[in-house]
Amino acid sequence: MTNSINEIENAEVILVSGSNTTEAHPQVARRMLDAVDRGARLIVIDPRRTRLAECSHLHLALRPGTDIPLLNAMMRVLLDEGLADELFIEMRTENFLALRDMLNRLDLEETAALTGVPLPLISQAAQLYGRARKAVICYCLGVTQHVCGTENVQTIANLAMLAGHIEKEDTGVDPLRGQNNVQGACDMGALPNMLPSYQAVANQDYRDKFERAWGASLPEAPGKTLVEMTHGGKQGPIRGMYIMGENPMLSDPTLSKVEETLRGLDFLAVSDIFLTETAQLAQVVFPAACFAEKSGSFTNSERRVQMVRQAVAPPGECRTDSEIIMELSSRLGYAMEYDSSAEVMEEIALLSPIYGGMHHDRLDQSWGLQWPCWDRSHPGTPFLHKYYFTRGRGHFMPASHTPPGELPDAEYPLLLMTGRIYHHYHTGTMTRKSERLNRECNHAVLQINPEDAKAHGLRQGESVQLASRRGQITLAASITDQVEPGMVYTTFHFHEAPINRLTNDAFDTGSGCPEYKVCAVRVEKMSS
Amino acid sequence: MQDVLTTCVYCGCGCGLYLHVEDGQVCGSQPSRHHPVSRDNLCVKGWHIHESINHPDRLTTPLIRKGDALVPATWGEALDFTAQQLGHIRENHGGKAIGVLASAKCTNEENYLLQKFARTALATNNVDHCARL
Amino acid sequence: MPHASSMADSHLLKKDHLKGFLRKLAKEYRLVAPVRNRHGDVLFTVIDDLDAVEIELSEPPQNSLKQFFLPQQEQLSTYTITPEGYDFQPTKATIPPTVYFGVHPCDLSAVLYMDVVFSRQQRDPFYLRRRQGSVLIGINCNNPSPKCFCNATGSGPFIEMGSDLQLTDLGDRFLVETGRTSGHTLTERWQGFFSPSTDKDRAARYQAFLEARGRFSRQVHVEQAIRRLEADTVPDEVFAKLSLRCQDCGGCAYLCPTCTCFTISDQPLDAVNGQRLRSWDACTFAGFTVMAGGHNPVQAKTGAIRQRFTHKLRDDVRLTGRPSCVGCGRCVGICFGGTDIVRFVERTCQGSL
Amino acid sequence: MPQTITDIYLPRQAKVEQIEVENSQISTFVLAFCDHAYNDAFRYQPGQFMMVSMPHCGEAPISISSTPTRPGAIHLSVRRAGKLTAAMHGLRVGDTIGLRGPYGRPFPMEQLQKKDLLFVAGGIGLAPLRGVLDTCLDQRDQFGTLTVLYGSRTPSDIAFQTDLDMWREKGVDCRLTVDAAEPGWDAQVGLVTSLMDGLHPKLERSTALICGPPLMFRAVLGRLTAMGFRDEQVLTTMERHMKCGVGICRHCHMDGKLACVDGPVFSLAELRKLKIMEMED
Repeated sequence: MTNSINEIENAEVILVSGSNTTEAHPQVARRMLDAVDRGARLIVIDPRRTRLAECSHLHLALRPGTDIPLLNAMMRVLLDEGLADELFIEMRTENFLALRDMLNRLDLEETAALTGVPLPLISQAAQLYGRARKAVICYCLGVTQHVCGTENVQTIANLAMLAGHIEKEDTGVDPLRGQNNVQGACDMGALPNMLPSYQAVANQDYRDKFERAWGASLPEAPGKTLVEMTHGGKQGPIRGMYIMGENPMLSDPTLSKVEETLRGLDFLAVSDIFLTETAQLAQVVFPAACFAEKSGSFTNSERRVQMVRQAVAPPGECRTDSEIIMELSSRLGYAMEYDSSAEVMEEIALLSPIYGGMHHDRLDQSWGLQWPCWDRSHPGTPFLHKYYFTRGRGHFMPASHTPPGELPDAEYPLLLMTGRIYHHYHTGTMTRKSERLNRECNHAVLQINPEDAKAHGLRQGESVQLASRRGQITLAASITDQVEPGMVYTTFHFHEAPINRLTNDAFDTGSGCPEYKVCAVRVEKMSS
Repeated sequence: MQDVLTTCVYCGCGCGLYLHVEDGQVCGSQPSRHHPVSRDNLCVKGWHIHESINHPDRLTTPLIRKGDALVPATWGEALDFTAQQLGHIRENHGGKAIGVLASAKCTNEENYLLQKFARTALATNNVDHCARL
Repeated sequence: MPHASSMADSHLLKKDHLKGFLRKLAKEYRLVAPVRNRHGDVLFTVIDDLDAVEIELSEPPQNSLKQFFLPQQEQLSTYTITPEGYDFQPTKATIPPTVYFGVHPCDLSAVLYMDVVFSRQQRDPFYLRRRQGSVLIGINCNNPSPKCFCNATGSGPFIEMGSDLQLTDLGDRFLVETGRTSGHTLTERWQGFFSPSTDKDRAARYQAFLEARGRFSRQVHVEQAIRRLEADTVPDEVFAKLSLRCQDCGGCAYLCPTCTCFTISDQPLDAVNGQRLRSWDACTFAGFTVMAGGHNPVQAKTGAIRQRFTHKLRDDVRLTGRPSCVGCGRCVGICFGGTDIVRFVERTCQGSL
Repeated sequence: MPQTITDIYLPRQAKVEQIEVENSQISTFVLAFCDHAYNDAFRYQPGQFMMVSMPHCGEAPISISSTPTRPGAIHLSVRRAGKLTAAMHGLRVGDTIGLRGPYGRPFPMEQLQKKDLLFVAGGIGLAPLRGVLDTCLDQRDQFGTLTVLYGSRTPSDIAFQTDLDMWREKGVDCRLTVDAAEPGWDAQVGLVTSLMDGLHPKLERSTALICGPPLMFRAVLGRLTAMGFRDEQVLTTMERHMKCGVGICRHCHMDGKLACVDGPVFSLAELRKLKIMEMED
């Protein structure tokens, strides 16, 4: 996020795209609704009529995968209405002409038709956004989990820069991060092409710096992404894996391929707190301490690095992942000796400029610090891009419509979208163990429009079979007009109904992000 | 009886919450009033975060596969075996044949150590996590 | 409301001697008081070392005494499954006698309400065991917070009953009124700490009360909402609009000092052992009323929201003569969608004042 | 000093003495407390319920389907609905379960004396009425005529067949209907209300006792009212989710009333005052 979560409540216009915020980021939704109560306008771009959409002023129910045309149409309206922020474009951006030319060539009617959203609604949204003094765009995986995810994100940036809605307090572009420390894991260089703090592996200078600090020579070539590793197949290039606290056997697309790959490995070790679907395939399973049993830090969606404090001792023989890694590393000939997580953080501060001023004593005495925090005296950065973009001038990257990797056809006539629900988190490894959360929600449901349900003769709650070209699962029908005819929606939390057996492993070449938001399926009534 | 402030693990919001500890067990949670994100409330997952910490299904010993079953082992056995297997692959196929998945649920420090471990001890840049899922 | 004290007896305690008095109490009781921790939050905390903590009486603590009398999760029994039977053993947990110091009038009122709930139909052994060993030392509220509205629920800012000792801050000293017998016992046992109060002190207390009453920043028309609920003239639309915004967090019920709904569930420890737990529940959860097999007699969120406000402002008035909302303001501003009781009262009274 | 307070939440062990399979979904469990003295002294009234514990499943309220006039055993007739009831269906004679109770307001048996009683039930709804009926039969001279109208889905779903046969033998007017006939079924087909066509109760001395699923419940109420029954003459027993059973936990809330202590038996007159699902149009 370029802003802090609390800034959202001061915005005049909030544009939410591809985010089921009330369920996936309740605290962010709280700020949005507070803002609405103070008079802000809320625009929701989502194919589904989510709870937030019901609370919004404008709901643009676009066809899945048509984000780019929709945003392009909005930008064209901004141009036509003279709402482009010319001063900002002049002073702070580059490549505007390419964008303008592309927009001017657009046939607005045609573009709107492509998205399924009436043009007047698009125009109204564009004008609300364009005329606001303070406007934020929040987006989430509904934008990125497409084959054109990177272009979707760039187009959002185009829109924000065109309107000049960036670089100010209460104004900006805010990607909401799905998991509690996905931001931190990226910051720490748990990426195949980046060393900590986004210092490219391919860059000799950065490698030199880390080689000196770590006293080891580092591989030059960027590594493989998660999907490349987990979808290599039985004879894939990966022979052994070490998996810490992740469950690709439920979270990754086309699970049959993941299972084939993991079973085909020479060796798999997994460290986790429960025996996950992935751990069940391992040769060695390490019992890890959970968050309440160790100390360290997490980085939230607004880049706030905050302390995780140990409350209790780990059960049984559990050890922290740090201890396990250090033991393994020493056995493999590279000794690691840290007495505490604070000592690890000191090394992070040494090597990662954006974490330069982050030390446990500072984090412990505050509500955390938002990066970049360059040194011990730096107060942290509540909003990014003040006075300059990280890369210099903001670069407009015009993009045009890229259809999803797989669309409904005669054989698989429905479009499946996947996402999260409120009561469960990710693969349910923890939340499914909670008595209360299970009481509130203990099985996967398939949201289906009453029209489609009628066509298939389905009753509320009835078990249905859902099939794609890659697999099939059984789950309960939830008949609701939250989804449009022709679309169905479900979640990936439930091992009893692993939806990622069905999802497509087409992915965005820019980010490696799988296209979870669109694939073709069919629904079959169970013969009872 | 003690309340320990920590950070919630259930989404990217990062609420500050207190874990209520009694007799060495976490048996409740509550939001921090002044924390800038939680601001005196949690979502239903945060309010019930204690229920999964004490769950009887927690793994408590290392396991090693013997045939079809995973059987309890000592730490020494599990660590030695893992180091030997990964070392073997590193020697015979090079680091590029090893993949490492870090975790969006683990701490910064753990992720830092894991990618350092991958890049030094295992000599591979094949390190990623489910950032996009 | 309070004028001359109806409490039997009153004394003075110099602020300088408060710590000394508490140190004496802590020798015989577990001591719980609102403490501002190093993060800046104020929580009722079990105090092990009086010298290591900062007792905070001006900001209402974020948790209430509910956590101590009805814990978020407590063991009711353990069970074992053997070939011979399926046997329950009573829980072994013991509760030390405890002094709760610095309890605000809203929270004292809440304890009085809980006393009714847990002994009216049946005597609840777990609540009463905790309650019987407790000594309550209250503090009247000189500075209601901006969220407070206890003046509208008849539970503050000053209170005349419910505590064993009731303190009023008079600047450099507390006026200490003794309520129940145990209060007298305390002031007599450690009479060295106390000096006689004068009419001047009691006048100062009255003055403090008048000033506190003038400090409420909002007028919440609870009485009016109660009348409308009783007359069944609250439009369905009010409940419908509020329920659209409820995000199912349960926070309002969990933070509420008088929301005592609970659930009971079994937690297996292994194949043949387990424990039966009682834990907080919220009537706004769909699962609160859902029956085995999936049927839910409260079919829409609207019904659950109606139940919440109707229970607090109508049913409990019928039962105890006053609402079980004590105006502590804990649920105000914490709702993910703005569905708190103050909004309910405001919407209910719209156009009728 | 703190006084000792009875642990009202602690279940007592009871043994399964006999299991009567009523149909594929319903069985009647005959239970006795393991503590013989307690079992001998145990008393309850028709319409009350017990909180049943099953290993690792928690507790659920189950209405007592036997009559207190035959002490020594408690009958619980249970339909397979959730986790706990499914576990009960796995019980064998000699197994132990946990019981506490009896709880709830029973049927007002004294008010029913000298009355003609009309029992209307669907499916498992006959269970709580079974106890009332057997009480009436054991004190036959104190009650007027007894009529049972019982609806089932199909003929093979008809539960309590042994009881129905026995009641008929003792002169109870038992009339059955099914939603869908099967070969060999030559009796009534249709909703339980269709059995009411031929009835001509003496209104001034009649009381109706009904129990069944919400849809049936509403249809029967409408019919009874049309026949001239006053709301005070209609009694029913309500089903709700419950946790404590003793009026504290509030899971069974019914617009200000609690099913566990204010019910589960209510008169229609009482229910009419409540905003509850069963009373909605």
